[in-house]
Amino acid sequence: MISVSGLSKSFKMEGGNSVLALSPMDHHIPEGAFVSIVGPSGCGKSTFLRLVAGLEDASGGTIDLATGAIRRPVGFVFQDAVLLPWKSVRDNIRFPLDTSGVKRAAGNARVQELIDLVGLTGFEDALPKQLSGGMRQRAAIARALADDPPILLMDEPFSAVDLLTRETLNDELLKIWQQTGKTILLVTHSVEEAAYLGSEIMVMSPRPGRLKKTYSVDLPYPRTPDTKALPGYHALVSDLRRDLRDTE
Amino acid sequence: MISVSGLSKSFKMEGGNSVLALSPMDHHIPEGAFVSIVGPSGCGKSTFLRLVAGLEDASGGTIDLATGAIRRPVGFVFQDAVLLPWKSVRDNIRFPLDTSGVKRAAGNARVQELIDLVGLTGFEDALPKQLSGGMRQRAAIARALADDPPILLMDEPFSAVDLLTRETLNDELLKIWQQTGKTILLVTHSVEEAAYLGSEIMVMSPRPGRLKKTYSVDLPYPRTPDTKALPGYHALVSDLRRDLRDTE
Amino acid sequence: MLRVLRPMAEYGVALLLLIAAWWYASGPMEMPRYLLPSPQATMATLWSMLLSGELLPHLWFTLRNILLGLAIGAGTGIVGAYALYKLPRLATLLDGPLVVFQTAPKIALAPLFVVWFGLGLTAKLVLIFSLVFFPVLVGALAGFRGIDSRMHDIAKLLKLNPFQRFWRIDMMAALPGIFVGLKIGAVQALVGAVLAEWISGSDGLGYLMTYAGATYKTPLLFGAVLLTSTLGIVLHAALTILESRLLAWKVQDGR
Amino acid sequence: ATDKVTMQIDGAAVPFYAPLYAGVEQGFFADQDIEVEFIYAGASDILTNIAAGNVQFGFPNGDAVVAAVANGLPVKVVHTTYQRGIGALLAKADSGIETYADLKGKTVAVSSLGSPNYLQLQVGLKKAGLTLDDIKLEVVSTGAIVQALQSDQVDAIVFSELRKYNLEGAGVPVTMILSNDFLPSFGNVVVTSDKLLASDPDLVKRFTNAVTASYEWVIDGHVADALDISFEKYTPTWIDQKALLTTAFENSFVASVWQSDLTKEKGLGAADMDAWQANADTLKEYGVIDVAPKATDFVVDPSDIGK
Amino acid sequence: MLKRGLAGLLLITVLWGGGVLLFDVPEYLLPGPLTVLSRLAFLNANAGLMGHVQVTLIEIFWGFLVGLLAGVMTAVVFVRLPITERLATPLILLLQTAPKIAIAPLLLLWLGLGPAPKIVLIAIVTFFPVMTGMVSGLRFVNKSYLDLAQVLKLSPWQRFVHIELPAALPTVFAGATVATTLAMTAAVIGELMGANKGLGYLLSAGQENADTASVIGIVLVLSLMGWLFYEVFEALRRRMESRFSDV
Ligand SMILES: Nc1ncnc2c1ncn2[C@@H]1O[C@H](COP(=O)(O)OP(=O)(O)OP(=O)(O)O)[C@@H](O)[C@H]1O
Ligand SMILES: Nc1ncnc2c1ncn2[C@@H]1O[C@H](COP(=O)(O)OP(=O)(O)OP(=O)(O)O)[C@@H](O)[C@H]1O
Ligand SMILES: [Mg+2]
Ligand SMILES: [Mg+2]
Repeated sequence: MISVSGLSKSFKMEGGNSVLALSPMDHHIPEGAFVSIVGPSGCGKSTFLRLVAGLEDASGGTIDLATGAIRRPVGFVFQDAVLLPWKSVRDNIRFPLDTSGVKRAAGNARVQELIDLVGLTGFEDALPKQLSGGMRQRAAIARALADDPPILLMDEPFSAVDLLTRETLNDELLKIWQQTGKTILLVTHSVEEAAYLGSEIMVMSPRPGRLKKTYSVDLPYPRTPDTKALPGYHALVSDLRRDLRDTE
Repeated sequence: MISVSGLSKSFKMEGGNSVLALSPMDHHIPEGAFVSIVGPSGCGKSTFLRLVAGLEDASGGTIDLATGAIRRPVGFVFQDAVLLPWKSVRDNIRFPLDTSGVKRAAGNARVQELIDLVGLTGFEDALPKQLSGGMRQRAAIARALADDPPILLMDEPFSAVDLLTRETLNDELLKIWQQTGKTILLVTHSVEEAAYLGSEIMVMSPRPGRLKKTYSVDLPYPRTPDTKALPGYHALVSDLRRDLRDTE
Repeated sequence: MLRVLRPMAEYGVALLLLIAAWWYASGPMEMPRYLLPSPQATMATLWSMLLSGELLPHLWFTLRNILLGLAIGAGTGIVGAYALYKLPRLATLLDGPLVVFQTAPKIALAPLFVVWFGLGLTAKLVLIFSLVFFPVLVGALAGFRGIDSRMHDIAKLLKLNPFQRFWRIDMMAALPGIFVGLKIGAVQALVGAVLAEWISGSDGLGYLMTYAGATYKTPLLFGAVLLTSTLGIVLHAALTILESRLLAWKVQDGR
Repeated sequence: ATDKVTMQIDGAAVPFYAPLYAGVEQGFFADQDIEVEFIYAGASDILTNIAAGNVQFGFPNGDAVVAAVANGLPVKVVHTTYQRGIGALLAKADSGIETYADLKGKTVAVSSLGSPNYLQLQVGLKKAGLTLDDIKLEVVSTGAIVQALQSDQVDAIVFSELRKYNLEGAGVPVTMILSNDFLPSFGNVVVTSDKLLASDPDLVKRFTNAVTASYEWVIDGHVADALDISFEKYTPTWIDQKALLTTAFENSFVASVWQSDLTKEKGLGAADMDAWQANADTLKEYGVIDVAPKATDFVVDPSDIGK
Repeated sequence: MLKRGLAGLLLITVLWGGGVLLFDVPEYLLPGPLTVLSRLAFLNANAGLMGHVQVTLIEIFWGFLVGLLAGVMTAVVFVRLPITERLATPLILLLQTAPKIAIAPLLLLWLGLGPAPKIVLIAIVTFFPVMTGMVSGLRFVNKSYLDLAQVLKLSPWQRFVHIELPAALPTVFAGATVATTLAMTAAVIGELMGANKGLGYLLSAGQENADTASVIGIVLVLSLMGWLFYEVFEALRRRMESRFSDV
């Protein structure tokens, strides 16, 4: 459960005036929800995720994650990968495990599984600078999944990834979500992806960034490529498209 | 005109063995073409663009840009923005002008025009770190356009940008292209975008990266949202999709 | 303004604390005067020298040498680092001699510098230069070598000429490293200036120290040491302020 | 039991201290149940270290001691080893400088404006009817002052007369005017702290006995032996200058530095209180020190130790 | 590594020897390489050069180690608690700029006559460059990496080892490289202020004798020692950097 009340964030700019990146927002995300977040560039999506992860201090309001005493409540896929340049792909992915005391042997199996999942087999020992943009992003996704956090925050995880990989990863993510009951927040610019994945969709709008609308998606699970043939899916996609078109 | 013959590139990896990022490729891109490049992640798209721009040395083969004595034949939009972190948005966009001796006043007007075009009005004085991911990419697009190079190389320029902005920028790019007759090479993961924009489409495939197929697109210009209703467009999109699905 | 004033106030507080500890050691703790004069005596000595007009010429002499030496050393250090960075061949050849030249203890060579370069300003500047050059070189080299390769892509794409590339990209990107070198270099310049005056001449804070040391004028000795350190602190603070100005884009918000 | 003490010597290990080295090797210190270790530093550091209790004995020059005492350092001279000063004006023989009067218009170097040599220069000039304004004064540190004369950067230096032998060894004939001739002072003397003298006069006494015995042995025809001991263990780099050093020892040290009329009467290290007082008064007169200490307050004749 | 350095050194030596011959430089100003070498051989045979080298090396090793660790740790504290930096900086600069010879009697008073004051002196001078490099490295760590650290709720120690240290390595090594060279000077100063062993002691004996060949010879030995230290450090840096290089 993620409970957000009165949450706002403004950034100081040069010269003293400030930008309101997120105007006060109240929202409640039930445990186990899969929330897709869409909205135009600069509307505060990343800021919202970073606030939830505790990476920014809120200018106002509160967030309650209700994850109890878990050390790492959230996993985060950053918008720009953020791999440690001095570690190989394998070591980057294993990093969350290494730093929480998981045994090497146990970790290795898990890491190899993830590497295969994101299609980086053969690049285990490559350094981040030796990867393509999409490969870096996939490594970052694998890292976020490594230690199985109850909440997963993903900031445009698939934007640099090709169609096929994207679809595969979409389905994998759905499977993981259904198996584990994680709460997932995923930012995307693709309304199709938002509709296909989300149990709920947050539409945000800019200047100042705020929550414009939320959809509860009642497309059935498990979702499969067949879902995309459902009329409800198409209706939702065109609703979302319209929401994004009229920026007031 | 970009003439590529026998072009290949391999990267050395730790331990001495090397990755063939691009296996020998022959291709001829006529002057004034708009080439969309699609292909799975890691298939060598970025590498190809970087070779064309002269940012990497080829392992074999040659590239001939035939731009004569022009000092800066290519503009480049990098996959991950790459703004100078110490310069404001305005100064970043003006950088190509400043370094080619354009007068401040003349430059200013041009720069403001570009800032408006990419929708960064109001953020002229912000530093890169104060921008959202999409805003950074838009600033990078504006910079590449600033000094009006005859060849424009764009590596997933719109991947971090929302739907609406993306469509606007697509149309702007088409307009610029038609008005100036630039040669444009654009990498994208969206087959719709590839089909909508390109006069020609290169489909690449991985392991090792190579040119799998080229399409000559005969959809009429100027392209407008109506183009997306043409049967030819849909046929092309599904062809491309199929090409990308069967990795051999 | 406040951003500048606050650190200055804190530096001031630190100095006051230091002087308080000093006062305690020389007063209540009764450290003998020839080991540690009281701050009052030290200040009184400085004050009377200031009033008699003796102090400022010494202070200025040292300060001028420091600034001159620092400027020359830093300039050549940065340019040298850039040359080594751009010409790796040169770097491989010059690495050894440079380090050997640098590790040669200047205190041992200082008397020879006097013999080689005469009794005037040259020998002093050579000494300061020899101390400043290397830290700046090494710091700048680390800075240049650490430049994000994507910055080079931009330079290459825009076909920047070497001059533009140096000023507009490489210098900016290497600034953190350069400042590391400059801060160490500034301290070294100070040490060098004092050492030079120690070896020859009858001007400057270093000279005052030798004179005071030889004649057991410990208040003057400590006064001169204190002034030297104050110069060091001012120099360091100026560099820090400059650094935070020039590197504002790099310093993280909220840290 | 044997007392372990440290003696800090002015400058560096040089053969001029051969009698002390010989004293150790010949067992004169052991005879007194003393085991001594020598370390080196500048005169003012030595005196500070003695006052602070870092070392038990020091071997600085006499003027430094007077200045230290005048500035309140609790130290005492317990053995006036060098009966006279060894400061001297040195100039190249071909410079035409024969007397202080010849210095007019010349460049003269001293090692510090706080040094006794500077004072000697002033007094010498005054006696010749000149002032500091008539010459060009340079300050050059110990490590460079001889080379500065050698390379003609300066015309003359006021420094230790012992450098005459260095210069002549390097083939540079020099003229020399001894400062002691017009200004009484003292070269190296044994110094200890007030505290040690009060708390363990016996140790101090034994130490001075050992020093006296060492110097006596050298004076009694063992210059060459002492130098050999020094070369062997303490100052090997000087071995090629043995001839010069022997001359220096015989002509200066044995002849007139270590011995005087007074020592013939009272033994080596005897304190000429009047000379000490004259020295202190002159230092005061020329403003090197603010108050002239009383010689009897800080100089002790070895024969009076413990009395 | 060593080979190319030697090539450069050989070049300098030839220039030096040639210059001395060509301009007929008198020996008291600048003796030629051969004179210096034979003087060193003499020192080795008669003055136990190696023993002095060993004494100095050991002092440098310990002093450098202490200075390095202190510098790194202080930097961490400074960056975590910026106020400590501003409070301690004046004291640190005082220690750095106060002529070591002026504080020597105090050091002897507190630490005795043995190697301790020399080691402390070396530690003092090596401390500053290392600290400065580390502070800069830490301060300019890419913000994204710190975000990652926070998401992974790394302990301060984990954050230091896995993120801050690797990110700060280039500037720390720059500082440490400078520190190796400063350590040489400090060792000499330490031995000048009261010793009867070590290269500084030999050096002062040479100066006293106006023995330029000895002075230059000993300076050369010290430089070569410094160069060795430097090469060890460079090798380390290269190894670390190839693992930790940014982007
Ligand atoms: N560190 C910062 N300092 C100042 N302003 C900031 C900072 N980070 C974000 N902003 C501003 O906050 C607003 C929202 O940014 P945010 O990154 O949340 O957008 P976004 O919705 O993620 O956009 P995108 O889709 O382009 O990534 C933007 O106007 C941006 O300029
Ligand atoms: N600097 C490098 N060193 C080593 N290998 C590299 C380097 N740059 C790219 N590669 C390798 O070359 C191959 C092609 O990379 P490239 O960046 O061209 O892919 P891409 O088609 O742009 O992929 P994406 O869509 O993910 O950006 C990849 O396997 C990558 O690992
Ligand atoms: Mg974002
Ligand atoms: Mg790419």
